Amino acid sequence: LPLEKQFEDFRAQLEDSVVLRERIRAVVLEIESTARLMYSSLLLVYLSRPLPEVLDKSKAHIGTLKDNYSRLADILSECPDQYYRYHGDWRSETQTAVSLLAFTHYLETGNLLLHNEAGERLGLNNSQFGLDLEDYLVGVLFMSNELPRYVVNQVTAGDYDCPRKVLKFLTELNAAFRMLNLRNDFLRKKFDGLKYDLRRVEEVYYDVKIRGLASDEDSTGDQRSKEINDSEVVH
Amino acid sequence: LPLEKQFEDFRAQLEDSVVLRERIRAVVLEIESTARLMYSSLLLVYLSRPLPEVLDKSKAHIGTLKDNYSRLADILSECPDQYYRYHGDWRSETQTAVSLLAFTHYLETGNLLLHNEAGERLGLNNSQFGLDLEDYLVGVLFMSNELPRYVVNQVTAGDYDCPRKVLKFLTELNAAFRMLNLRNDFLRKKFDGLKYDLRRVEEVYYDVKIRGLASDEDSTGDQRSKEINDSEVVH
Amino acid sequence: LPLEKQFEDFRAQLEDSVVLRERIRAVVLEIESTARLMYSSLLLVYLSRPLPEVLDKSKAHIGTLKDNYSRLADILSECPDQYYRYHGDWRSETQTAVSLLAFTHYLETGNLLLHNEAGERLGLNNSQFGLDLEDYLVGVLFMSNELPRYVVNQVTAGDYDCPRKVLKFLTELNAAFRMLNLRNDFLRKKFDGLKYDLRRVEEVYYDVKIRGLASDEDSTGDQRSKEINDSEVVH
Amino acid sequence: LPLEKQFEDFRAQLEDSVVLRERIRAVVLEIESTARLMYSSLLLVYLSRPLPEVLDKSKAHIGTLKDNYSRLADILSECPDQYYRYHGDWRSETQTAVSLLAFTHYLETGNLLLHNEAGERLGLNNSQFGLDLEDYLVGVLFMSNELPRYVVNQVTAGDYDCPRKVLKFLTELNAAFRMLNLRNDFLRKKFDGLKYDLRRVEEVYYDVKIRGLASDEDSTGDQRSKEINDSEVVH
Amino acid sequence: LPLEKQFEDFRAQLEDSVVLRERIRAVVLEIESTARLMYSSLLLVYLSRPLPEVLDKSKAHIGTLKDNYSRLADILSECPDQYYRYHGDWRSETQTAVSLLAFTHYLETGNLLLHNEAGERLGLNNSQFGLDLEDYLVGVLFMSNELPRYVVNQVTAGDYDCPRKVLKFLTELNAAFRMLNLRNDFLRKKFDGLKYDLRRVEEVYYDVKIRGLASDEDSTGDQRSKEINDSEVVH
Amino acid sequence: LPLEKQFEDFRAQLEDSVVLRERIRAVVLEIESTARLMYSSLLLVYLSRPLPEVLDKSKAHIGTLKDNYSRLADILSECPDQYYRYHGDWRSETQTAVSLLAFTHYLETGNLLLHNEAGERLGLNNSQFGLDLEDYLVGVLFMSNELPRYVVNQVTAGDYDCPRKVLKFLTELNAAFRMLNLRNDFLRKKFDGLKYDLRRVEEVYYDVKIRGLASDEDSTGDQRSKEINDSEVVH
Amino acid sequence: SAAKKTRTMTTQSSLKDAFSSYADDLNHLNDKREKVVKASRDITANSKKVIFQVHRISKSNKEEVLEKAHKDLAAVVDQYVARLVKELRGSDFWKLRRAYSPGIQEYVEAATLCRFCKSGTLLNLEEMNASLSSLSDPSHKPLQINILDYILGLADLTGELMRLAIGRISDGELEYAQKICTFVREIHRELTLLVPRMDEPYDMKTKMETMLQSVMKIENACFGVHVRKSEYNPLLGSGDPSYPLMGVAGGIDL
Amino acid sequence: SAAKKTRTMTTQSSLKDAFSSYADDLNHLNDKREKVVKASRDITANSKKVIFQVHRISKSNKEEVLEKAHKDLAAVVDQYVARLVKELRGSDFWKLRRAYSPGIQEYVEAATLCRFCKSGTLLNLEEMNASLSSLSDPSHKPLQINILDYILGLADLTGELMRLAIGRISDGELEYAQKICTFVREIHRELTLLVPRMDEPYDMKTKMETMLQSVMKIENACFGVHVRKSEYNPLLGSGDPSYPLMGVAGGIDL
Ligand SMILES: [Mn+2]
Ligand SMILES: [Mn+2]
Repeated sequence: LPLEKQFEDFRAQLEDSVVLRERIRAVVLEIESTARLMYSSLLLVYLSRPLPEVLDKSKAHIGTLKDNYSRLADILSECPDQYYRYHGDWRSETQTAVSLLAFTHYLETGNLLLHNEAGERLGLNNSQFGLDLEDYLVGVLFMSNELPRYVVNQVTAGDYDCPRKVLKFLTELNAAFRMLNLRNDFLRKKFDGLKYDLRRVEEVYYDVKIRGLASDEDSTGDQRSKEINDSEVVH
Repeated sequence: LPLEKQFEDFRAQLEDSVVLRERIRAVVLEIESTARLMYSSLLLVYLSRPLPEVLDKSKAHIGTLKDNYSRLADILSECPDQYYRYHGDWRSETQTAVSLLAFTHYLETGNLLLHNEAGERLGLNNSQFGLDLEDYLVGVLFMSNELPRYVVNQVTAGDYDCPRKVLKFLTELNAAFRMLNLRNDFLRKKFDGLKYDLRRVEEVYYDVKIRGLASDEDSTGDQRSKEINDSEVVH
Repeated sequence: LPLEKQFEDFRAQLEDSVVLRERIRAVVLEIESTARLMYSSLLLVYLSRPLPEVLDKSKAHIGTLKDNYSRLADILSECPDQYYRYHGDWRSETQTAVSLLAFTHYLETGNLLLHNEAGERLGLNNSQFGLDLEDYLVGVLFMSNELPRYVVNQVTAGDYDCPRKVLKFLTELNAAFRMLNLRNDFLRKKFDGLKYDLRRVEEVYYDVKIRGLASDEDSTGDQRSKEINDSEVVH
Repeated sequence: LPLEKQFEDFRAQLEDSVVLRERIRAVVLEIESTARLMYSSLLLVYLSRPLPEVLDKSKAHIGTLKDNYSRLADILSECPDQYYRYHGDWRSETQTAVSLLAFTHYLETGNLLLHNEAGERLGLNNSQFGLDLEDYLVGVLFMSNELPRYVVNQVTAGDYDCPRKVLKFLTELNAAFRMLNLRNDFLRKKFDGLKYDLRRVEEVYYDVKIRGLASDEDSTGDQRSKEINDSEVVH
Repeated sequence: LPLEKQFEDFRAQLEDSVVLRERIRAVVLEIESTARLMYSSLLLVYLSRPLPEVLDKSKAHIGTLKDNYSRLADILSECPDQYYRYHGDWRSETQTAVSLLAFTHYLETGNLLLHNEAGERLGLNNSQFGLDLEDYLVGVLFMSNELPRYVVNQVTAGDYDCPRKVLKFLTELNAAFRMLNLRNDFLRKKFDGLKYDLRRVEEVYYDVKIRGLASDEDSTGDQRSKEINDSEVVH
Repeated sequence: LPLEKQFEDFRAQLEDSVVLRERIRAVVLEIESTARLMYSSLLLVYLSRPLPEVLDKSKAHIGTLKDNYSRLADILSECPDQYYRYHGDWRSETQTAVSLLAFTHYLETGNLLLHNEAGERLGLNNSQFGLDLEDYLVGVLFMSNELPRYVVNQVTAGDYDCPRKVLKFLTELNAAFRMLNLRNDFLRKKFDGLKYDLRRVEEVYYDVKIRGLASDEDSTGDQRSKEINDSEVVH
Repeated sequence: SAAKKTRTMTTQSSLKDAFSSYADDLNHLNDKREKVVKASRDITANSKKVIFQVHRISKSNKEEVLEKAHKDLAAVVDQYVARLVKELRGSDFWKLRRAYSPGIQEYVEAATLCRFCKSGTLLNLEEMNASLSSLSDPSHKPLQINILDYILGLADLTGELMRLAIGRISDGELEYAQKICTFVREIHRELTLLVPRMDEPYDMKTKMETMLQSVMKIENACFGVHVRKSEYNPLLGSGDPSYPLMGVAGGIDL
Repeated sequence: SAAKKTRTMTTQSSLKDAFSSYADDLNHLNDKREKVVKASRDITANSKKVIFQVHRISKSNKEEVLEKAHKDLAAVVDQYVARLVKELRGSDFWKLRRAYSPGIQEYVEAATLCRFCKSGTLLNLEEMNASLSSLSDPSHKPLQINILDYILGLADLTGELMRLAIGRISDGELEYAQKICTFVREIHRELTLLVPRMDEPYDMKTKMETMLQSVMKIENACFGVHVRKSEYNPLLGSGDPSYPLMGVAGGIDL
């Protein structure tokens, strides 16, 4: 009876897929939980904890994240070529994880965490199980949403140099994103939000500058312009 | 400037993906259009046109469908391992195509079109670009939604033997599906619909039987039971 | 002061447009009210009133409708070429009006009210102020939604021949609509609904037929098939 | 068969309309893309790049825009009198384009780009294919949304005279818009936003003034009052 | 740090609840699976398998169900008085289980399985972990939805006495349900469905009766009418 | 035919209500237009026009407003006791009108326009057609939203005494509003805004004070503090 | 500036007094609204019970059942509507309408259902309001159910009539079902004309769609009975247009 | 078949008895739910009044205002929560949770707000529950506010604290505002970790977003104060880090 035979087969296949999904779900729940702890550590930056302590606490979770992703990779290695079949199951958690890594990295270095660096940190840089580009970009934009809050609180804590630096960073980031030709999708919508982050930081910088509180080393305007210059102009 | 360099790269990648998607979209529109014509052909069966004629007209479109899918496969062969990344773009059209093939096959043979047969007809049975199992199953259930209508119209046209045959087919199909352990998703929801198709066909069979219109050859009940018996009982 | 001068101008233009819109609104409210009365007259068909009386009452409103549209045309003749600018303001009321005219026409003649006939009845058949094609088609589909109810009640009232006739009509209509290549919009969605109307009427016809209540003159199946034949097959 | 004949006709008409829309869509995508590049050029003004350079870069795109609109006009000339039927398809892109032209013009001249000037620049000033008045007005308001950001960044960069000038401009613009009797629609909503732009610029001007940073040439208050005087009082 | 301490506590408590929920979920999945198998067994009745065999197969699952519920009770005994906190997690599966038990019971005895009987069968009749009354009632109505299908298939298979019995049963059940004051909720909606089940069974009964197929063995009818009268009596 | 008769009646009554509403709408449009002109007059205060002139221009509209409301009262006197049935139709315009009256009054007297005074000015103080208390309160809060802007512009124009006076006024107003128990509605949301208005005015006050720009004429300050204490006292 | 100071002081205290009185007014209104909402909930719950009571009707117990329903309905009026009237006393009916409208609509549904079952007619708004006029003490204006709540209640009534009709068919009362069908069709037709004139036409449009579904459910049930009847009459060899088959107590010996 | 008949009769009457008892149970449950809903509405309304009372606080009337707030809060417990406890008596707290949860959440909001204003600390769930244990008569289990309602109430508390903070800044109580800011940040941070463990994480997510908005409103206000202070201190030619400028009664002679 071919019909019965065939469905016998289907049962096995679907069962496998269900089991796989359950296993993925378990790991994703852990990723979510780790990310939440990491976010909670980063929030200490607003509670007047010294930056090194905050970074230590935050970076302590990166190892766990990497372990989580390595388990995810193991699971998916059983079904080669199906990365994108299950991608939706861990997508949003990965975007969050990237945003936390990128914020930590920014706090530490003042630079953007690059795609391959993010992949490395999560153990996602082999060709079979990599960090999806759009997920990385969304994660970066999630991070930029946090920066206006950061700037405001830094100034309140007496760090008057912060707005200038963040403004420079966001301006570069904005210019970089403008190079991309985004479709009308989630990524595009998130990018439109970057404009508001930038505007808010400009306002904070203005508030500091007009009161003569900004440090004087720069003439940031010019500098900001110079740096952006090329990338902006090209196309 | 690593940031700029990186985004230069991103631009290229995203551009490629947009172009690919546009190409996929073009083929999918053709699949949809072919399916629409094939459905029009099949509709003739409700108008009591001779079956061979209907089948001829319907099967004439299968070649076109296969061509369409072969073009789709060519496009996707350029980005190996990303089948499931773009799968959502042709998913629902493929389910419709399967349902049309399966209906045609049922009309011709009284049997269910098997997974590999469906894949073959669409040229989707190589390992790189296959017919997704769930799409096949959804397609089969789409077809079963059509059967009550078929039965009603056949009886109206005086074919009193049809309900018994379709009932037997749907009963088997139902038993087969009951073997599967479905998740709470679209497929499951569609399967729940099968119950109503079955019920409706039972009602029509009842109408015919109680009025003494059904042919007497069988003792369908027993037979139906016997056939189902094993598959139903096993698990 | 060119700015001031310019806005002086704008004020006049916008004022004109506001006034125009208010005038359109007044007429559209009357169209809606007339259509509602006409629908209410048609509902008498379910309250066992003789068909001629129902038709008389219904057709009594057509003159009013035509007057309404003639006033609308007068208003729009003041701003040539802007028909489609304000089209949205009377669109849905016109679709309803068409559906009522088409139902009345079907009750009277058993045929479909054609596009130009509908335009004529509403005085909308000059080239400046015509009946938009999509509005006509939506109106026709609105009418088809009413037919299952009509068939059910006709049978209850003892008219066993009605299902066959309506089925034939809807089958033709369905075949005709299948010729169109509809975009994925409101019209397409409405057309998808036609399938359910057709199915419901098939069921009613079945209920009558299986009980031997249908009149015997025909062998509708064949006939239905023959009529549809050509149009269905062409593409 | 009048029904079949009629639908044959319909098919042709709808097909034409679909094709037209696809062609419009292609041009509109290009308008959007050109506008995006032009906006990128204008953004350099926030980076304190020399104004002439910014204006040059920005104005370089106007020719492309004009070409785009000329192609749009060609397409629409094939279906005379249906401008407003398809108007919605390019509406929002045109508003953006106007806002960019108006911002460029303001930066260059300190004046408002007038309706006919805007139309000219886009090649939209013939009577068949003009620049819709409401689109123009919305575009102007889009531009005014950009001005507070401009002022904040100019002050940060040390240009303390900018707030006074922009305030004067926005005050005039506000007075001009107050002359219009707007309906409760998108335009009205956008106009309500102008109030907030004005308020923000007043705040910046205040910040500069109270700190003695504003240049002293004026006695802006009076002047501002005098200029507005008449237009404000008349009605 | 009392605040931190308190939240530490909350986290632990909520974590316990999450763990509990996962454990509940595991059991509920088994209940669902058992119910599915039991339903498969009961489906054999539509295939005219001998009743004793069907009942045996079906009742074989009751023990498993009871075990499942006993495990559920064990889990919930760890958090006394929180039955209704987690009730939503097994609610719908319990309604299904009740419906299967009630159908089995009806097939065996021709009577309704009462609330306490159902609770007993599932081991749900102690005061700590009981069978929610509304779940029981919904389960009963689920069962009644199955009866028209049962009747139709029984008649098709030649059991002409079945409609009379089921009709009597459903009439009583309907009278019983009418004693309840329901809120406008799911239960009431389900109860509305009972009326349609009743009507369908009546129709089959008269189909059989009018054709002289029903056996004449008793005159329960009159009695039934009498009995109903009592149950109808208002309380 | 009592049913038809009753509905005939209803139709007449509802028609009356529709007509009434249209008449109300006409008056409300005029109220809106008058309010717009009055607001335009008041805007002159931001342009440093002499206060008496501004007040004259503004108060010139009060008579018109009163006339408008008297016409509204006439209309509503035809349907006694239905004030609140139609209240929603003029609610928001009345709130605006109150805010303009209150602003004018504040500019003239430095005091808050009380509920009964506002009612009087609009001719709304008879018991049949009064000024709804919540509308009055919302109107007052609308006015308070305008005060920060007023203060900023006054200081810019060199009136350094204004912040102190407005601050005193808003402080009292805030204390007064805190006596109310509000629901979680629009009024409460507006009241939340008052806190921000107050803060903004304080900021300006201190800007002026710290720079020694404020005049020293009285020592109302201490008094203010004392007065506030009383009003804060709980009741 | 002593004069000025005095004026300021006066103003300020009048501000305080004024807001103190505003506070009292708002508190009073909110308390009243809260009480009205509670009274409305009671009316809803008890009207619903009356409706369930009506659905206990059968061919043989009609008088009994309806008598109890009428008694219960009278109790709703005497107890709960009376309390609403008391809570509303002296205040503006329209101002608090939103607070009591759901209860009144449900009461309209129950009252009109009872009347239809008893006499097959529509209970008029005037009759309803007349029956309520005795509730309030003569010094106050009596509560008048407004036309909007009446019509909205009527729209819901059709749902209950649909349930009743399906039940009556099962009970063999085909003519009764047919009568309900005609009644509901008439109400549907009449309400169609009122929709755009309602204060909130949008809500009414939604109700009209539900109502049309109800009408069609009754029509489909009547259709089912009819085709069966038409099949049986020939089978029975009888031209008798009566239809004694349906209905448990319908004369066929079971 | 006499035996059979008898059995049938028995069954049938047992069916009637059973449903008659089901009917009683359902009626009883619905009545109780209705009463609980009403009690909950009263708790909500009166807790809201307590919250408004707290917002009447100012630098100089703190004790007075809070004393009254505490008295009012006690009255909410004694009168309205007590009635809820009475209505719930003997029934399952979780089963009727939906009916009383809004009221309890608002009560949590009011009680924790009072405590914070009085002592700057978070009122614990245990303390709250301890204070409620006296309400019920000893034969019944006392009402225990569950952890979910407590947390949901806490989430709303942050909105009130935001209002409080803005007001305190206007009153010159900068340190108080700063303290609120820290407190709210801590609550936000702690709740962040709880979200996925809540019974209905989705609702909580919405509340978290509102809460973050509230936190940022306070932070922005503190930022505004800070930059102004930093500008003035040099202007005043003083290195004094204290900030005597803000606040109406803050020492500057008006
Ligand atoms: Mn109802
Ligand atoms: Mn709150």
